Amino acid sequence: MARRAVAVLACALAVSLVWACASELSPDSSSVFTPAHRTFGAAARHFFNVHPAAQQPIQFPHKIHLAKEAQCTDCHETVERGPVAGIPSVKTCMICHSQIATDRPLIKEVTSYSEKGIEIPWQRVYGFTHEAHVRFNHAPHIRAKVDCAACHGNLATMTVAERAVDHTMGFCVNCHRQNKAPNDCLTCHF
Amino acid sequence: MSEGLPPTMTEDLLRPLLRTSWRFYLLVAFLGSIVAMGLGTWAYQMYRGFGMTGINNPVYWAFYITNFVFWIGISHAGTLISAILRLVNAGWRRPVTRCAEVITAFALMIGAMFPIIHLGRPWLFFWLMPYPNQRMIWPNFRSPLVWDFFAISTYLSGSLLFLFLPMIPDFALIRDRSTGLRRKIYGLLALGWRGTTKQWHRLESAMQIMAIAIIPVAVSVHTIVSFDFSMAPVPMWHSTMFGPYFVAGAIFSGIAGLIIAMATLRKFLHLEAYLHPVHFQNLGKLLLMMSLLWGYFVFAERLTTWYGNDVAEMNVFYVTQRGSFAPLYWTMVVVNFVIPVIVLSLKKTRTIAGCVIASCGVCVGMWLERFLIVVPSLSHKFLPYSWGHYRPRPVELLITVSTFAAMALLYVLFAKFVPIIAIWELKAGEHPSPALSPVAAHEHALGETHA
Amino acid sequence: MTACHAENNIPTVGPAQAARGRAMHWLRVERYWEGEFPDVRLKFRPVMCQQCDAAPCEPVCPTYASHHTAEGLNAQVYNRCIGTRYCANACPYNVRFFDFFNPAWPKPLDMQLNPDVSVREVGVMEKCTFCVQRISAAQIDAKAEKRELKDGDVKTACAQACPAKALVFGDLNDPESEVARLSRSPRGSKLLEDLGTLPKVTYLARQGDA
Amino acid sequence: MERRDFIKLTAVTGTTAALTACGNPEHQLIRFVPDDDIVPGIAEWKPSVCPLCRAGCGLTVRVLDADFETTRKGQAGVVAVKAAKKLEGQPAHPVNHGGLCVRGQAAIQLTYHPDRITTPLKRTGPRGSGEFAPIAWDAAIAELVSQLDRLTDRASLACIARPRRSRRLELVAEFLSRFGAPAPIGFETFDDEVLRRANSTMFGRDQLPTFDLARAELVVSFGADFLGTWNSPVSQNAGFGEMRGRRSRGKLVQIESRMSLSGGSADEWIPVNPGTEGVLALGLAHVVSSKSAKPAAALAEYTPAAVEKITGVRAARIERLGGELAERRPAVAMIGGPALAHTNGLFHALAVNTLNVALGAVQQPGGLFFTPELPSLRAGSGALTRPSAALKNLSAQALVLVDDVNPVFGSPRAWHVAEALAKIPFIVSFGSFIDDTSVNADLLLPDHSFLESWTDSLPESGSLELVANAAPPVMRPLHDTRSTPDVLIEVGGKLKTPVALPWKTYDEMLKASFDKLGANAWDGVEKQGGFWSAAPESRITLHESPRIPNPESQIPNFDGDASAYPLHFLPYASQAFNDGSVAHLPWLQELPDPLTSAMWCSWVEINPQTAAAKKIAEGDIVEISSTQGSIRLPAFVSPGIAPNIVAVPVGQGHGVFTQFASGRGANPIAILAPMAEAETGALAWAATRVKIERVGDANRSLILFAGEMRENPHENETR
Repeated sequence: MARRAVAVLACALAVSLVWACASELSPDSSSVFTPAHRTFGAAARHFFNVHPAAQQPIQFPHKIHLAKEAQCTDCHETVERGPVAGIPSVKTCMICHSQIATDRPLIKEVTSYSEKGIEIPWQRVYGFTHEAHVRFNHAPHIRAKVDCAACHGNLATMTVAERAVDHTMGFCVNCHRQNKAPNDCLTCHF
Repeated sequence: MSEGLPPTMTEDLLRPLLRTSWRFYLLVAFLGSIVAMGLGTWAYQMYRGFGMTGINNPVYWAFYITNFVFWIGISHAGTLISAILRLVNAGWRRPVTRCAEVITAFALMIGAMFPIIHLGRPWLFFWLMPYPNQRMIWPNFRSPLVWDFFAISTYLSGSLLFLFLPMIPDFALIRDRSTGLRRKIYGLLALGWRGTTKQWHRLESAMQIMAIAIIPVAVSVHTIVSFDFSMAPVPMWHSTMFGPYFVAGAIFSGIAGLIIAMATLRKFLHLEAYLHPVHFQNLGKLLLMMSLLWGYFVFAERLTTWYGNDVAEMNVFYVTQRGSFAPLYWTMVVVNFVIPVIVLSLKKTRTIAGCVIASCGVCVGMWLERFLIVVPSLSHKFLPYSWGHYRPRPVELLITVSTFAAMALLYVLFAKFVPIIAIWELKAGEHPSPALSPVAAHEHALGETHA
Repeated sequence: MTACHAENNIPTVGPAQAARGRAMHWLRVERYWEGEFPDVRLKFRPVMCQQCDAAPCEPVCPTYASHHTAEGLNAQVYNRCIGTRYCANACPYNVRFFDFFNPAWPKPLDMQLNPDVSVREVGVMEKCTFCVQRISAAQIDAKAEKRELKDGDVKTACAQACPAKALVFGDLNDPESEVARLSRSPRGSKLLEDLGTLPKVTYLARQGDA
Repeated sequence: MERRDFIKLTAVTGTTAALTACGNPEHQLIRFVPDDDIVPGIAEWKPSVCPLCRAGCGLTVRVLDADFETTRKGQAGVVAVKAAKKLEGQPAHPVNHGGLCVRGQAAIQLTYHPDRITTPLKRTGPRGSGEFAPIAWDAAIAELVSQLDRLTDRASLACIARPRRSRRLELVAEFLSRFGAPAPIGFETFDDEVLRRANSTMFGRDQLPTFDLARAELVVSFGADFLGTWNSPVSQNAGFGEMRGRRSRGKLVQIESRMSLSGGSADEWIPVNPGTEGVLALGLAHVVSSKSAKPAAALAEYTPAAVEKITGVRAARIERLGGELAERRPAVAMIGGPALAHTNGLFHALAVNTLNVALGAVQQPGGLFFTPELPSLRAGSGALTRPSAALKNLSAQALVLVDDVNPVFGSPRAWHVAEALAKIPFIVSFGSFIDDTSVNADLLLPDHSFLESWTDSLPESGSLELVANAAPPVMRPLHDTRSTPDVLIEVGGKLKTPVALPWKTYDEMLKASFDKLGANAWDGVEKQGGFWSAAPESRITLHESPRIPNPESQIPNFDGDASAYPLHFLPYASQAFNDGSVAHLPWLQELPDPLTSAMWCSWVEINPQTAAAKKIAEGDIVEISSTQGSIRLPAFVSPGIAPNIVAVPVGQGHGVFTQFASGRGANPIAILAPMAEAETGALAWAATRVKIERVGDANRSLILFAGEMRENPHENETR
């Protein structure tokens, strides 16, 4: 009698398995878990708002550059014109560092990257996932005289950029409220 | 009540709790595997994408919503019926009430799963709940789906309470009869019930209040479920009679479910001595009445539609009446109306078997009814260019099947751990007048002798 | 219609899914025959989201994913959508589409994707947005140039592509705009007007048919 | 595949994966330093030219940064490139005035197609097996050079190309002539050679006409789907739009036996017996002239009664329509498509021209014009070898160059092009895709896409101004491809006895020829993708009005006798694919056909009566047999087609043509009989008779967007 129990159980499972295999693969199911997340894990972490701290290949010293009167916009060139500030290309680094401080070990690394014709694999510190469906445009914020530090923290005190401000929707919404900026969903989500 | 109770009553009713046969394990294993399969299927559907279902444009709701409405409907068996019976103090209710209330609790739990299963992004279902958040975004209180959320959660908590209250004395009884861990657990559940007169009064009044309170809730729940449809400008959905129509349908299917459950229990737990043919006959009469009521509603709906002759509605009307949905439609009419009315109105067919047959028919029929409300309308909306069709896919079928297994499983487990018939109520019923204190005293004494 | 696909990152679902009735076309051209051979006549009717003022899709959405903006647009907020698909049922025009799977663009087709428009993922609803990305871009530019948005600044992808200029897009709130003028035309009619959805799209009948 | 499995695994193991798997897709691959300075997120607009059809619409292309997965020095990585994002019509362009048709919109997928040939290929397996191995460009070119050198008879080199009026084709022609080979074979399924001949005989213009629809009051179209695919659709749509927008709304009368898109938009649709359009035209001319001061004696025989007998159009209707033509001016007539594809096509064309003359529509506002020609740019590409003859004795050739054409798909099986190719020692293809023709090639030298290379074309119609299109590349080549003209120049230089072309590169040639046009011409090329100006309009002189034959003599011949093959067979250019050359673009595959709403498939249109007689319901599988063979297709029952005709859209039915088009539907061209237009020898693709048989139940091979639509649901019910 117990055998029957086992048999029944097996059948039930077999049915489900067979069917699961038989059911055709959808032609368009993509090879990433979602457009935003490569894996279920990534999705889960995003769901619980866990951001792994970025490990930068080179300890880029923001504070030194800023101390030397460099402006954010010198390297993040397009911030005033376009939606993205842009992680600077190694080309940008070489504009100065082909002459300046060429003997320092870190700069040597940079040079070697540019010689190899490979970008420095900077890790993104800020930014939204696809699934957030956020369309953020830097330029209007710069025009509205929003200080870079307001959203990115005071880089003058950091070497590599850290996630000083958590870019949650609440953060954006509050600022928009205070400054009477449009607060409709469509302002950012489309 | 005419029938006397056997002296071995308490033992009979506690037997399933104390003794366990291999059959029990076999049954649980079987049902459990099906439920597991259902859950697995759901996980698969979530992982592969909602496209694994047969849902398409424009038929965006189908099997899952049908099941949702169906199970919520079934849930109207218990609480509502037992509440009414309690209020009118129908003596014959005593053995029936608990197995009825249990149905409510479980059917609701299962039914409430479906709105989540049918979500495109189920992991975000909690956005239906109003919870404070930094974004200051709340659910849209204008949406019937949000009303659903509140209605169902209220009804669920209400009926759980309503189920639990009358179990307390029985828990106490088991506590007093058992030892060890079991004694501890039931002790906890019994909430320190000592059976004092005060406690009996409290219990009775609490149940009176609940019984009165739960009825409007029950009615509102299915009305709101019907609003999911009638609030949308969809041909044959946008109707004022959907509220009562759905409530009637719910009670209808509920009673059917109850009859089936009782018959099964009677058979497998050998409760012939407690669930007498008269119970089935009475419920059978109720079922007959509801069947007639349902028939009346369908007639009214169909006639008004046909008479009104609105272009869009007529397309749906005909596609169910003579078109591709006609077979389902006429099956529904037969099993929901023709068979029950014939079987239940004749005294000699209104037997236990007769009632069960009719009830099975009604369960099928009511499921079809919901399906025929959801799909034909969606597939024949206003612009013929975008008409569609629908065929279920394996995931939907498997999940649907597994919910029936889930219902059975939960019921089996419940019957295993709680006396499915309220022992103290039966005893109370023994007395010519259900006056409280003597019963209480008696009950109390009984409690003590075994303590 | 292809212009719309190109502008709005609308995925192609492939034959298998298309056969299941899951093809996505935010803009479709409905075709109705009139009469029998030889005296047949065709009627074409482009149908996209009508951006109703009393949109049935809006109240039914439990999460405000479908909501009305101050400008009167009928917004679909993808990230807020949990996929009840209630809006699609409520919509009498059947212009809302559901992502049944994650879209896939075999490389390098993905390079064509418009960065100004979200790529929707599985389980959300999508529909014609009146090319809101173009609208907001134009607004930002106008603001940068310290001027008001003027008629003709914004063209939806469909209106821009249509060779016969059969589609006109503009701001109805501006009584001077061409759309406003045309929408007042006696030839104008709304689709399923009697449902009281107050659609913003006006259909002009053929000259003489009006 | 492995990656997908891995992902499945991680997904199943759930949260454990959360700790292990690296989440951020954009850091999976190394980044290369981009070649050009990218300004992320800021769009540029660059001019280009739509390559898809003769119309030659001007484009502006939206260019933005995008990530491209590539390998450098054997290392896989991503690099940011400037990528075309969207094609829009060039607002200033005299042909399309900012509009762009659905095919033009989809053209961008030619560049990003996943199945593009990314590097030169050499055949490894047997012919047609599709087994190729990558090969370096130098080796590939060396191979081609040696093959050319090996040719004993230099005339045995043939080149099949699209008959496009362009400097590019001119360069090819130049190469061939200097090599000593015959002029390129201009192959296109729907070439309107017949109409060109008619125009050159009557008006001395060897080109397609341009219609001033915007100002026309009454337009009569004989089978020309001028809003869908024929001639210059976008410009004609623009004109039509204006004509309809006017307060005095112009009228369109469409005369055809299967309702086309244009027929759908017509005010009056007149079905006519196939191959009798010319007779009807002369009948109308008769009515018109009879209303005029001095009726034309030549037309005396074309009385409405006589015409009714032949065309099947009621005499009263002819009277009425003729009357309208006489009164409502400006009125113009056009002819195209199936009307010309009969054995007596030239007669029809001449007849319609005669009608236009009778209407006084030639070079009048609201009438018929010709786009001013640029002789300086047009030498050579006129002198093409006619395909019909040339392709039939192709097997004589020793080496064939195929320049992005697909004659195996586009010509009747009866021409035996495939067999001919099989016999040819060496075949070189320059196309970007492996299709039914290039799969037979020994060497594949992939061209750039039109967005990656210089491109030019000379619209022969669609504009009242003088137009010459040319545009620089919009973006860098994605793959290891080379511009075909440049390859030819290089090959020419490397030959044992060099073929020295006067230019070093293709763009140099373009510059040279555009500089001839005027000082500012070249700026035009760089700014707006071409040069156009209101040229001094050359007066059209009526060369000779053709001899009017008597109506009875003008009955066309059809292949297959009426008893065995009762139905006329009409393959038509489909809205999505035109002649099938763009069937591999997913957007177009999923485009619902405007009349049937069909996607990803092909079908056969049948009149309800005919269908009922054969017990055929929508979706049923129907076998269509001609004397040349048979194809099987799902039926689409449509009231818009005459009972004695079945129509099948051209475009599907490719054997090999990327993952999207291979083995989908059936190709109607294949079963055409090798009928030719008597005078010009052009393929008479509407002169085949067929029979149909129901061979199977609906099997979901007919995919409709409006799948469940019913025209009048429950018509037998109340209401």
